[in-house]
Amino acid sequence: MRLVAEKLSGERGGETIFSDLDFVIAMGGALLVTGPNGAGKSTLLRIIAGLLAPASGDVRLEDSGSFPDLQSACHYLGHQNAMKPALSVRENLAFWQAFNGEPRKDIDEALETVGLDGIDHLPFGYLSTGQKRRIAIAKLLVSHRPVWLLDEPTAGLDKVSEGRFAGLMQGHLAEGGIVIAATHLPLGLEGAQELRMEGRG
Amino acid sequence: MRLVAEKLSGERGGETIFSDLDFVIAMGGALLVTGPNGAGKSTLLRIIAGLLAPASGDVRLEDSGSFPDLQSACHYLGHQNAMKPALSVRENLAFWQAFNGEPRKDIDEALETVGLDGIDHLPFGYLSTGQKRRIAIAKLLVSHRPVWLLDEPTAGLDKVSEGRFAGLMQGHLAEGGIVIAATHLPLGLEGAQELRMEGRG
Amino acid sequence: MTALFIRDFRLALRAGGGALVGILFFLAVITVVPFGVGPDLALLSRIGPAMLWIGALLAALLGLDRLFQADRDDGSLDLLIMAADRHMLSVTVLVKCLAHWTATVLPLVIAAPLLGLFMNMTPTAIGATALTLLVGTPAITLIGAVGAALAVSLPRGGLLVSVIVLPLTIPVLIFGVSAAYGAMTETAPFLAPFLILAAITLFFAVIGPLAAATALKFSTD
Amino acid sequence: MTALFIRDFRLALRAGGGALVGILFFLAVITVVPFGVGPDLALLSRIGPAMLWIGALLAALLGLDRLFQADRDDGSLDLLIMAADRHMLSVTVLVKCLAHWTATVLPLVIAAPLLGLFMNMTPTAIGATALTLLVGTPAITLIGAVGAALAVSLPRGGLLVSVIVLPLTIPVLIFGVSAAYGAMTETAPFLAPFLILAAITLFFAVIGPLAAATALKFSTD
Amino acid sequence: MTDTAAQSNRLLDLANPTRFLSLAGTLLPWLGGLSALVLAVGLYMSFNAPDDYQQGMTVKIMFIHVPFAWLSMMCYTLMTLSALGTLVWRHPLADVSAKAAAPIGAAFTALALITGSLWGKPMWGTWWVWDARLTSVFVLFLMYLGVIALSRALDDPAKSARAAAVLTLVGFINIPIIKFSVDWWNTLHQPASVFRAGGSTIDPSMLYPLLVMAVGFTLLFFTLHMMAMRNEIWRRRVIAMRRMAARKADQGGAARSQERTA
Amino acid sequence: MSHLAFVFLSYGVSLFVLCGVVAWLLIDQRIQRTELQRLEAQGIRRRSQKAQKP
Ligand code: HEM
Ligand SMILES: Nc1ncnc2c1ncn2[C@@H]1O[C@H](COP(=O)(O)OP(=O)(O)OP(=O)(O)O)[C@@H](O)[C@H]1O
Ligand SMILES: Nc1ncnc2c1ncn2[C@@H]1O[C@H](COP(=O)(O)OP(=O)(O)OP(=O)(O)O)[C@@H](O)[C@H]1O
Ligand SMILES: [Mg+2]
Ligand SMILES: [Mg+2]
Repeated sequence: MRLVAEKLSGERGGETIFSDLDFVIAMGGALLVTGPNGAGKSTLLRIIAGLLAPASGDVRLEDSGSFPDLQSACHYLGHQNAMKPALSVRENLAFWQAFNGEPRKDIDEALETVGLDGIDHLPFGYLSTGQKRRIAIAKLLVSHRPVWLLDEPTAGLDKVSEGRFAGLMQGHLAEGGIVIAATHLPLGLEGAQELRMEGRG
Repeated sequence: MRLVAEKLSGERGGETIFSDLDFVIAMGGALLVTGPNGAGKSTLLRIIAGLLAPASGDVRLEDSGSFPDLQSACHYLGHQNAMKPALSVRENLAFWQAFNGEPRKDIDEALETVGLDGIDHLPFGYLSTGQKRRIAIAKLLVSHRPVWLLDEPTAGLDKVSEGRFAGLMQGHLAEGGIVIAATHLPLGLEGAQELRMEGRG
Repeated sequence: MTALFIRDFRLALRAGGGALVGILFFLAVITVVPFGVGPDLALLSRIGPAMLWIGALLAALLGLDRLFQADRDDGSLDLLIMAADRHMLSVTVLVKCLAHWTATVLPLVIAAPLLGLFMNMTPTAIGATALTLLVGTPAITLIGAVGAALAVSLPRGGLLVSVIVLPLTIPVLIFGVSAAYGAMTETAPFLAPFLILAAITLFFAVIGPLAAATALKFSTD
Repeated sequence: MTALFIRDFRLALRAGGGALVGILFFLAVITVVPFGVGPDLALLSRIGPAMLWIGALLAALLGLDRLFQADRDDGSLDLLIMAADRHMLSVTVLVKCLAHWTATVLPLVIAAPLLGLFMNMTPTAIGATALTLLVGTPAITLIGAVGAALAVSLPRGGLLVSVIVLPLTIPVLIFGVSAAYGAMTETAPFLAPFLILAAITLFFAVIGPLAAATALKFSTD
Repeated sequence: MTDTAAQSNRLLDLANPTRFLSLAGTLLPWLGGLSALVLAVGLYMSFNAPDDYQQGMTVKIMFIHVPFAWLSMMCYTLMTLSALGTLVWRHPLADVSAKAAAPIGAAFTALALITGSLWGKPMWGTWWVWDARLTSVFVLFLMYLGVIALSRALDDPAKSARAAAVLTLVGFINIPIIKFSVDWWNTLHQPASVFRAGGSTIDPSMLYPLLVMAVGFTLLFFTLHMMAMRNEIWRRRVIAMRRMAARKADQGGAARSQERTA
Repeated sequence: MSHLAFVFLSYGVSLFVLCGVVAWLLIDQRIQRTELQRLEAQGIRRRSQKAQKP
């Protein structure tokens, strides 16, 4: 499995934000996308996720195994957590597990992994910012996807959780997964490629 | 001017989150609230802002000058940016300036200070995460309040903006302001008191 | 305060097209009634004012549930509440109600005469109905604000807000319709119910914002 | 897919106060009507079906505009769209519509007979109205879904959307009401409008989700 | 909130519900017994009351209809007072009282509506008319259901209590409307004949059974209300203890995961 | 229907509804009580209980 981007350009509201990006990520590889605010990191991630059309060029997953295309092989963790405040943590996770299919860890296990076991019955809206983010991370664990697209995954996490999350990503890479993360903070991923976006200035 | 908290306790959904906090912040002083996720940092800030009632104890501003009480002397920067995506950046800022009164910098100046001059005509919803946060910071500059309550103010900011924001806070302190910030990241405030909340465990 | 009015008014116009949904709903109500009662023009003109009022009442409910919810979702509500010392919270509520009314209900009032023609109403009846709508509908928005404030922390307050609001709007409807009939017929008085209607609006202009402000103050968490 | 249905259904119930609220809402709407048109039972029974239909339209519209917006605001919509390979997007839309209909409109259909009694309608009329509501209201939800999807993708085009989409609900309303009348009176036919109503629903059950899915796909930014 | 206020509030919080529980424990059997007794006497008296010359034997419905109607209004008044207690004095029992009263009040209102309809069919020839009194009682019923729905919709008890209290207060406008609707609008319904300026116009042979029944039902209402309040207090304790149990489990979990990271 | 039927019907309905309310209250009471006992058996105490018996 390889993720290949060729001459990828992205635009927003008619303006080209970045152009002619090329990169290849092999199994077990990670790409850190860095750069100043407004450089187009989130835009790139959304293009890879298939949520935005590239202005030109293309991005694809080669040898994708049982997944027909790149989009279906991706977990996308955006700025929003994609959880309903009125439903309990368990209901939220159970929904995404059932909807996304390919179950991996069960919910209790996933909650334990992010260090939040015992709060599964609380409505999601009652959690603190960091706890919410950790539940969203648990969502990555309950169903399997080889490619993780993470947009500032550690925003709001405390130090302990940051470390724990680095471990999680490393585990995913060790299993042959791919991680692409846009971030301003060090993520603790050794040996990751870095793609520095320079912004328009 | 002094901000005094005495035996402050906070509760959430009937559960005590922290109790018997005492602190005093003099003019020009800063307090960093740190601690793991769910420790009650945001809860503390909301109690100081008068948005939640303390379970017991009290917090007040002494010698508050022209401001009748603590709440009216506070700028509160929460997780949300309190901006309307459909309105332009300028419209948003102009509204808050007119509504909050006590105008300080004008809008162009404030935008320049956060490094975002020239995008005032864009709808707020079109900005990137970090740009949004920086506009929310500009909101602190357009009207004057001596006490700034900041909840993870630098989440999503790039390195340059982080440094710029540290400078802003220092300027505010030098003018005799007070800053209370809940954060997981170093903010670059020297000489600030630190209040470490331990969480419930 | 004008700033708040302008902001809310702009938002209502720019995002969502709330005003038009209201008008269209109003239109739907008025179009369907003739199909219901049949082509009896005399009857239509008789129930005309009532239908216009019911349509306006129901249309005013659309979008009302988001009056404070939208502000809560993006954190503005916290800041509006915190400014209570500078702008009394109930005044803030009143201004928001006014903006909402101007953007979504006023168009209905303006469209009402046109629809009155469809219902075969006489010019006097049309004028009187429009006038009562103009005077009476603010009360509906103001009562609705209480419901919206009570349900602000519910992610989907829609139906519940209407449930809370509708029973309280009945007096408005009663006097609005009877004033309109008063202007149409010789037997019934116009001025008395009209003045009561105005009084109700004034009453809720005081009570509504106060109650809504109380509810909002308790809503923060 | 059942997971999505259950989630949306739960949300609608929990976040808006439960199934009781739907019925209460209908009760409140119907209570308002006699205050407008007066307590004349003969008249009430004549406009009964129209009022029940208008109540159902209002209930369906309240909250429908947030059908996708809520998912968009919290980021779920991105993930629903990304799962298109596993669950066809139009099926996802259909399921969401079904959940919305079941939670907010179905209680009304069930409560309609009770309300018919209050409006002094005959048993045939009550049965016919309930039947037309059952068959026709899904069409309203499905049409509304297209509007909701368009509103998500054109945040500033909301105005346009309501102009284009909402008028489509008027034919539904008209055929629904006239079918109900057909059952009540000898002169008007029942079967023809009823079949048209069913056809409209089926038509929109296919077209609606397809159109909405297309709009949603273009909505991401 | 000032320090002392918070403290006294807390003291009330601790003392009052507990005291209420023990009081209710001793009082309830007596109250229940008494209401049963008075109701039995009232029933006996009403069956021995003469038939009305106009209304025949259907007048017997009056002996339950009128107390139900009175109680439906009294219960809402009680809830309004409780709402004031919640909002102004923040008395911890006030919202328990309001929340417990709502379903009982709704039941009495429903009964007033049902018995009224059952009386209306033989007297007026129709189950239901949209006259002022009937409709305002129906609106009262809706208000009850609205309050119930609102207080169930929010899951934080303190928050829902305040929201329901605001709604209850605003809805109180309806009570004078019900009371005076017969005077303000001419309707089918009987004008006030028991409590009115210038003395009762009702014959004593009917009045006494009616009054006894009214007293009996009022006693019954307070019995039910006290039971419901007691249940509500228990329910809140259960919720608090459940949360505490969950927290214990949570702490256990957190400790475990900390061990693992260490 | 004779007048007697209306009288009986209204008394019957009232009896039924009131019995329903009483039954609901009693069942609720049973539920809450057993749950309280279960939790207390688990050794969980409320804050106020601790405060009373330090
Ligand atoms: C659903 C229908 C009805 C409703 C909702 C209703 C409601 C009420 C209410 C709220 C009261 C208390 C009024 C007060 O204390 O001021 C009342 C009293 C009374 N009702 Fe009804 N009623 C209904 C039908 C009837 C019918 C059909 C009759 C008899 C023909 C009747 C006879 C009375 C009488 C005699 C009183 C006592 C009036 C007094 O002494 O103050 N009601 N009803
Ligand atoms: N919906 C949109 N419509 C139009 N332009 C947009 C939209 N979203 C973002 N942009 C613009 O595209 C550019 C890139 O935005 P993007 O969100 O990709 O930046 P980013 O690198 O993720 O920044 P940050 O570090 O702040 O998250 C920005 O200049 C922004 O103003
Ligand atoms: N609305 C609410 N209702 C009930 N409980 C809540 C609510 N909001 C937060 N809590 C709980 O209160 C506790 C403290 O939350 P708070 O948001 O203050 O934490 P925090 O220190 O800001 O954490 P973070 O670093 O994640 O932002 C958490 O355990 C959380 O679950
Ligand atoms: Mg970004
Ligand atoms: Mg926080």
